[in-house]
Amino acid sequence: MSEALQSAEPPVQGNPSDQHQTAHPNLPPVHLDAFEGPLDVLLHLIRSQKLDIFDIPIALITAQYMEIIEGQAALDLEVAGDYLVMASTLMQLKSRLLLPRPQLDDEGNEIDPRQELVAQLIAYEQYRVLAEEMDTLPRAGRDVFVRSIFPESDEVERPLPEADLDALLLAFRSVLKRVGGEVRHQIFTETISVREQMAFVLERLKAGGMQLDELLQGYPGREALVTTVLAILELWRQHLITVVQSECYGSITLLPQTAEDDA
Amino acid sequence: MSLALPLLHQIEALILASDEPLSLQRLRDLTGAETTDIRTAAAEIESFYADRGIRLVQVGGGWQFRTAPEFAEVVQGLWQTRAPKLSRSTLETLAIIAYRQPTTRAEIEALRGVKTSSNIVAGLQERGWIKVVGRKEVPGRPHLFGTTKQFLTDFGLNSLRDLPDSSQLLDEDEIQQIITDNQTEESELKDAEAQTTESSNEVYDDEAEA
Amino acid sequence: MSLALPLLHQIEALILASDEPLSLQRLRDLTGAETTDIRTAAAEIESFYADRGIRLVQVGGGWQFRTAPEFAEVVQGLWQTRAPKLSRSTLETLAIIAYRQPTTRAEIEALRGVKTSSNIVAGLQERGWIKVVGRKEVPGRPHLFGTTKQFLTDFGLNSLRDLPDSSQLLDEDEIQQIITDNQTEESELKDAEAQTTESSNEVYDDEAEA
Repeated sequence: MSEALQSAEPPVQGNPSDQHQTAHPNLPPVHLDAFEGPLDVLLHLIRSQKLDIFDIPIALITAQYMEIIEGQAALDLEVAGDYLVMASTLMQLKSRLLLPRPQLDDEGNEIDPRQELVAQLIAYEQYRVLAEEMDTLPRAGRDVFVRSIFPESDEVERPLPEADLDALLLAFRSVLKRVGGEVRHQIFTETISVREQMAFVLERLKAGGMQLDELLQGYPGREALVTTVLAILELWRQHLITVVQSECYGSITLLPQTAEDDA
Repeated sequence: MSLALPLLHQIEALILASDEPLSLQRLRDLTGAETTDIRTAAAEIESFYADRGIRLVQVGGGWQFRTAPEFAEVVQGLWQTRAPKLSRSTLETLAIIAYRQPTTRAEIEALRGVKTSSNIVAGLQERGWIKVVGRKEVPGRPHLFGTTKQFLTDFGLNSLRDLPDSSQLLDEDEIQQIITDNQTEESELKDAEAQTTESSNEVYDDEAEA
Repeated sequence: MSLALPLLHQIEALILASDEPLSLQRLRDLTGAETTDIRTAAAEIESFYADRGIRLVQVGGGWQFRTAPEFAEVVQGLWQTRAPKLSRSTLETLAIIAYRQPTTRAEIEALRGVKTSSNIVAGLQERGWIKVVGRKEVPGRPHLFGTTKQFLTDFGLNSLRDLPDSSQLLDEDEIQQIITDNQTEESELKDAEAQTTESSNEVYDDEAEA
C-alpha cells in the first residue's frame, strides 16, 4: 500500500539535462522474467512513475534500468543481448544530451536524440495495449464454445469426412504436449514399428493359437524378426496374449486371450 | 416459466457444447441443480424448439440438439460442395489409436484427459479407419483398437512406419518444457497408467528374470 | 415476423449443422433465397437468441451458434482441461501480425525490441491463427505473415475491421508527427501523458485531412 503510494508520486518533470543522477529509491523491486524485453521495462519505469514519455529524463531512467539489469542473478544469454543493447543505447543518449551543441536537422531545427527511442516506445506500447485487449475478446474454446459433433436428424446422411494427415499429426502433437510422466516416457521410447507389429500379431491370433515358428516365418531380415519378437513380448507383458511352452526347448505356442476365454 | 432462466440457459449452452448427448446425471453434476428442475428445464427447452429449425432430442440416454427432420434435404446440401471436417476430438482419438495401437478407450481417455464419447469411436469404425483387434485381459475386458488398411490408404501411408516417430513431432525445447512441467504433476498421472501398464509390468519382469 | 418461417428455420438448421461459420453466399446457394431475406432472417434469429444460452454470432465472415459467454464457467466443466493461457509474447506477436499484416519476423522483433522465438511463430501457425502469405522482396526473402479465417473465428471477429481500436493505431509517420508536435508544444504537454497521446492523435488527423 505505502509502496504503491510512493511510486505514484507527483510526475517527475524531467528535462534533457535532468538533475536526478541516482535511481528512484522507492521503486518496487522487479524481475526481468515479468517483462517482454527492454522496451517493456522502460515503459514500466515511465508509466509507473508517471513520467512524460515525450520528455524522458534519460539520466534517471538509465540509472533505474541499469539497477534492474544488474539486480538479476543470472541473465539468460539469449535475452541478455537485447537488454544489454538497450543499456548501451541509453548510455549513449545520456552522453549525447550532455553535449553543449545539439545536432540540427536540414532545416536548422534541434534534433532531440531521444526521438528514435520515444517512437519505438510509443509504437510498442500500442501493440502491448492491443495485445491485452485481444486477450479479453471472447475466445472460442475458452469463453465461448461451439458444437464439436454434428449429429443431424436421422434423415440426413452425412458424408464421411476426409482424411488429413497434417491435421492428424498436429492432433497427436497436442496430445503429446499435454501428457506427462511415465506415459510420456513410454511414448517417446517406443517405436511405431513395434506397435504396428503388435496389432498385426493380435490380428493373426484372432483365429486361434499359433506356433511361434509359424508366425515368424516369412519375416526376412533380422530387423523384422526382432520387431516381431519385441511385439510378442510386449503383448505378453500387457496380458494381451498368452505364451505357452510345454517343455524346455519345446515349441512355443501363442494364444489369444480372447479365443481361450470365449470358447 | 416455472424455472429460473439461468438454469434453462445453462442447460441449453451445455447441450450445444457437449461432445456427446448429455445425461440427466451429467447435467446434475455440471449445474448442481435438482433432478426435477433439470427435467422441467429440458421439457421447456424441448417445447420451445418444437417448431423451429433446431430440435432438442433424447438419444443414447441424453439430450442433444439436432436439426429438424423436415430440413433434411436442405441440410444435406451443406456437404455437396465440401466434405465435413474431422473434429479435433476425432483427430486426437484417431492419432492415439494409430500411435498406441493396440489400445483401449481407457488409455485414449487417459492421454486426452477427456472422456471420449462412444460416438467418436463408432464414427471412426464406421469410417473404416479403426477396428477392434482384440480384448484386453483386465476387468471388463475392454476392446483393443488398431488402425486398418483403409486408414493407411486414406492417409496416404504405405505402412504405420511412415508416420514420424513421436519424438520427432516435438522439438528439443518442447520436450524439455514438458519434462519440467510434468515433474510437478507426476503423481496425478500415475493413476491413469497404473491401470494400463504397471501391474502387467511387474508380472513381465518376474517372468523375464525367471 | 416479416418472413416466411420456413426460411428462418432452414437457416437455423443449416447454421447448426455446419462445422464452420456459414457465409451469406453459402446460405444463398443452399436456400436459394435473396440476400436481403437471408439478412433479415439472420437478424431475427440473432435477436431471438440474444438472451438465451446459445447465441448466433457473425464470425469469420459467417454465422455460427456459440454458447453465451456468461456460461463459460459451467460449460468449461464439460472438460477436465482448460484452454491454456496465451503468454504475453504470443499475444503481442499475434497482435502485431493482426494489425500490421502482412509482416515479417524482423518487423515483429523490431517493434517488440526482443527476439521472437521461432516457437512462438510456430505455435501461432499450429493453432491456425497465422499463415505465411508471401515473401518480402528484400535480401533473404523473409516470410510475410498474416492472420487466418480461423483467427477471426476463434477471436469472435467477423472481419479484421472488427479488431479493437484498429482505426486508432498509429503508423511510424504518425508517431513521428506526434513526437514533433509534442516537442514544439512542450509547454502544453506537462500534463498527464494519457491526454497527450489522444489529443495529438486528433492533431494528426486534422493535418492528414488538410
